[in-house]
Amino acid sequence: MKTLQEGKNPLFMDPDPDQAREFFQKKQRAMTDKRMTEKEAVEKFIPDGCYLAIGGFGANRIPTAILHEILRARRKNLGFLGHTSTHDFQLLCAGHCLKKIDIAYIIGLEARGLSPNARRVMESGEIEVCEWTNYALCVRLRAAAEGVSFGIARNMLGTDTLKMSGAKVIECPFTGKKFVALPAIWPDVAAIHVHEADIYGNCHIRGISVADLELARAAKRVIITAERLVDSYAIRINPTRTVIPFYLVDAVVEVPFGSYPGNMAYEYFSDEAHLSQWLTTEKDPAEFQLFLNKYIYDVSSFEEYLELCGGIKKLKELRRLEALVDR
Amino acid sequence: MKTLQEGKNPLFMDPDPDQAREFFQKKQRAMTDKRMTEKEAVEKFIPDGCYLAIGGFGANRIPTAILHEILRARRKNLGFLGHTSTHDFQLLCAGHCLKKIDIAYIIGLEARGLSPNARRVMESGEIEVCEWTNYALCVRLRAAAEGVSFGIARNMLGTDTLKMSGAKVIECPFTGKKFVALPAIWPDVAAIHVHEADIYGNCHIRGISVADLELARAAKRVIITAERLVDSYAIRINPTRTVIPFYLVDAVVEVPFGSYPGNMAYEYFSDEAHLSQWLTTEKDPAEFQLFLNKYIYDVSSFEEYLELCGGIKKLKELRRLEALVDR
Amino acid sequence: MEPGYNKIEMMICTAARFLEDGKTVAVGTGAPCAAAMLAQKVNAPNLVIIFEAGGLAPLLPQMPISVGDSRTFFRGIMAAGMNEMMTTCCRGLVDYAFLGGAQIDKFGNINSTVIGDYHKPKVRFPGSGGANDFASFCWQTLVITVQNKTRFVEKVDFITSPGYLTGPGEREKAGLPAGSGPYKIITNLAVMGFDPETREMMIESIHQGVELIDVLENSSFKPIIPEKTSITPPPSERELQILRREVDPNRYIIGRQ
Amino acid sequence: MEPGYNKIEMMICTAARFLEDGKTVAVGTGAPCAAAMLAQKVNAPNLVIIFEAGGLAPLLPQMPISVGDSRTFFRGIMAAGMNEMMTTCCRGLVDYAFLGGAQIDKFGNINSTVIGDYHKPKVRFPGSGGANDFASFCWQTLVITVQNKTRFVEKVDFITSPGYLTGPGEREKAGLPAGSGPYKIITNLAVMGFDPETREMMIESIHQGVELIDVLENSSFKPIIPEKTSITPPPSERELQILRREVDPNRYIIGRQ
Repeated sequence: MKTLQEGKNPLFMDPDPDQAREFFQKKQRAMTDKRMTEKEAVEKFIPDGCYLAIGGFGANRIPTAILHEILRARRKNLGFLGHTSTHDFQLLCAGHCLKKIDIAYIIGLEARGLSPNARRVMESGEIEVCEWTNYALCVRLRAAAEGVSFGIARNMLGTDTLKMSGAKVIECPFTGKKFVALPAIWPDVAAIHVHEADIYGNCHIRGISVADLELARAAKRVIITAERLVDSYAIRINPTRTVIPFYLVDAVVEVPFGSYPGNMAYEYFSDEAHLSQWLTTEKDPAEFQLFLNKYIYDVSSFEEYLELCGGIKKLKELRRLEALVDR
Repeated sequence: MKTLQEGKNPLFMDPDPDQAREFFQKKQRAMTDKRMTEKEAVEKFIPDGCYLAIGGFGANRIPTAILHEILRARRKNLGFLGHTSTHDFQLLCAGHCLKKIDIAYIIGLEARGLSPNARRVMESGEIEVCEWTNYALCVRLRAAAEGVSFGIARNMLGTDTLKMSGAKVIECPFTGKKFVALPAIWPDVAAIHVHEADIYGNCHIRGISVADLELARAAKRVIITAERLVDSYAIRINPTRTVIPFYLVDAVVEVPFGSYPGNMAYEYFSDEAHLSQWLTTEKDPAEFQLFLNKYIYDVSSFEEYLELCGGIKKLKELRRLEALVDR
Repeated sequence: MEPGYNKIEMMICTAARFLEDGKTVAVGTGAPCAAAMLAQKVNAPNLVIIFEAGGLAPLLPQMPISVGDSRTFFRGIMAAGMNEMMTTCCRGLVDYAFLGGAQIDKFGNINSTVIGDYHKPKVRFPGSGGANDFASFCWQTLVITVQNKTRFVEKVDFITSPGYLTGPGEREKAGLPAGSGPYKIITNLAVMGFDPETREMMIESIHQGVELIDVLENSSFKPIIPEKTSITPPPSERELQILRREVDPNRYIIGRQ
Repeated sequence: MEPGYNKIEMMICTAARFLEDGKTVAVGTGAPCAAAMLAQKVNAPNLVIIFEAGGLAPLLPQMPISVGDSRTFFRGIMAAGMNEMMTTCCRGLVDYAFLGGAQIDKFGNINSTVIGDYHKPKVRFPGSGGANDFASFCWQTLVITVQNKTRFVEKVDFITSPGYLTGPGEREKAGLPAGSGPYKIITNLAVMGFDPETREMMIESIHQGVELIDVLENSSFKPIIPEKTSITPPPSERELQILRREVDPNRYIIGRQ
């Protein structure tokens, strides 16, 4: 197939669907109890050098407990896929965990401003980057979920974003029109936070799913953190609601308030004061190190982190904000 | 782009996304009351010669009222997309409405047996056929829903199904592997039966969605028939449930028991006795004509058809069957 | 002496045994579905059943009439859509495809489209439905079919769904996913596998009360006959009881003759 | 005399007027979102707001902090995913893209990736996010940005999101959907459109109290100056009141200076 133009940056992962099929052929399909702690999940499924993707949208419905655990376990040289990655990216930069990244949006925390530390890390050159757009990454995951080696779209055309990507421009065999071919990507592991899961990994999500349904299908291993575990009758009574079925999932970790300090739709709003503290403290590297020690490295569990940040009183306040009861 | 092999059959619809974009640019986006009768919907949106697609799965969640109305309006020369099309196809063959069809499964009614009349029609040569598979048609609709001119898959390869399709075999620009390129299809109009809709066309479906989410997005016009209309607060209170948003929809028709004699999940089971009567009566063309007159042509509304078939008593029985309360 | 079961019961019980516990299977309605239900109740409680229209792992209260009816997701794990189920197959997560068919040839190619010339068919059948997709994407294809000379043919009139096409390596050459293909053909007379070298159909076992000559006379091609053919173990009392009482109490499938 | 509004308020009120009733708009957080909210409350009650992470047509109780936070689908019509919203844009169902940006050039190309060389950047910005997608797929792109010589440049250091690229016909030549492109650039000084012939930025109206020379001195390229430039109508009392009381009562956006 003739390639009309191609991005200059390398692909970090093999887009061959047969390597993925070979893996999935051996993946367990039986419904077994997959509960474990976040520590066990990171030990088992996120080794140094593996390629990771994080669900949610930066500071919304993110698996914070897994991210903290990755830092505590001092994981290094990770690959990373980030469409709009904000607090998740900030955390991984804080731990200097990353080596090569496929990204669309980094450094920023949207309306909150930019992360000084993530910017330092990015400008230091310690991380290899391949440029994409949010939809381009969505198409790459979707193609993997479809078991094919590429998907097509009409974005990035004519721009430097395309030049600094790993995409190729091809011609449609039916219309002769140009399309960007986006290579499928099967991350080694994905961590996704959901509202409810049963012990087998069947999941419910309320509100937007971002690109997590594609991600759960593309990733070779899936770690689920859930606000709460539910009986599997809660799954079977309304199978229309299941968005991630058990056979995709390798680990189920119950983590109430697991997206904190991020927003969890219908549960709690983001802790803007705490996120703002991150951005402020990052300005001074020495102070930031103490901050990281206090909130992550010297902390033994996610529950302890929640307590440090204000415990139940704070969480009640964030619930009220989410539900807008105090307007 | 080099084509390695191609199907012999013609494409009935233009796979150019820009012709579709031009149409969609002008399509109304405002939330307006779209209620009308099935007669008005067919008059307005299903002219002779247009290309039609039907939602559901043959005799499950089908818009029977629209199909009957198409017969009564004596529509001719329609195009048709049928993945597993069973009772819907049987109806359109009974009315000799079809001219050219993209199909994966026709004539049969699954475990119930084959339709003698649909087989006669198909063997008469009056309909031009292009061969596909269920997933191939799903990919074609999905590609249209994505606003691109083709999608890829690894089915049909090596078979006569491919030879008698309109697909092309291409090579992946990343892996060099072969894929089937399936041309996008934007049907002129789709009719889809759902559980609930508001007057603007926001829809809920319970249970499997088959390929209807892709279809609602691919079709230029969408006619919704709904078991019941709901207040739009019922939509906004849980936006996660919305599967078809209002701006895709052109007509909303309230039709309780609208999938009868087909199955409607969580509502009523299929009327196997009535469907069996169809298959039996079709054996004798003269008798079949009387049957059609009685149940469709001489009937003024879908309600009248329901009454003819046993009315509330029958519908109660089908509800009980669906809920399995009499086991 | 007549055996205490009919040929449909024999086929279903035999087929069920090939479905391993903890595996995934995509099924069509009728006999394949009955076999999967039976397997769940006898030898494979954790068998995950997938339906092409979107139903996943239901607690099947009865055999579905349609692969898209509400039974296919009754108390199921997921009620999704065709894209979800088919792409699950595409990714290599589905072990078995379980199909029927009007004609089959020695390479396991299946015809469910036309008998005679495509443009002027003697008989028009439904076409692929999802069969071609399943036979392309799932790792191993099983077929349940009654065997006779018009069904077991040297060359099918139309390859609807791919077997090994024209021989070894041809699936991969055509672009189909590596390592997939026909696995077992379960007929009323025998169980056939495929020779790993030639990819031709090979007798694996002959049903009790059936002779080799019956198998050969009911096929237009000559399947490979191994040095020693075994006898298919007949259905057990337990299998028959569960099939008759729980799987198909109304004899929709097992009552067909 | 100082006007009774600041430049951010001026930009938001001006931008809001370009959003027609009954149209669809894909927005970023901050000023674009505030403008869309204001338009809904003043001149376009049936404006449909789309968020890239999956939110559709919320009854926005306050301005979202993130285009993926729960406000983006609060009492919304649909809470779907990125694929749903982006493909809606791909199909041509979204009229406006409403973006910000670090640099913009005379053809409306936007840079939000790097200042300086890509590999050794002076400054690294977030990158495209969904901006390139919106600017590629939506029919008309609007940009709200403060204007100065480092932001309004002859050639952007990096084209993150496409404007008219290097001139007329170049979008179509690159393969972007026909008929799409930049529409209005709303700055603190003026409103710019694009010359239909050359696709270069063209002054449409200059804000009250601003001189042509201010507009020219705050741009590194020279925009086309039409024979007659009009004055941008200033914000009305009603617009300002709604903006201050209902859209941004906490002055998150309009309080920035």
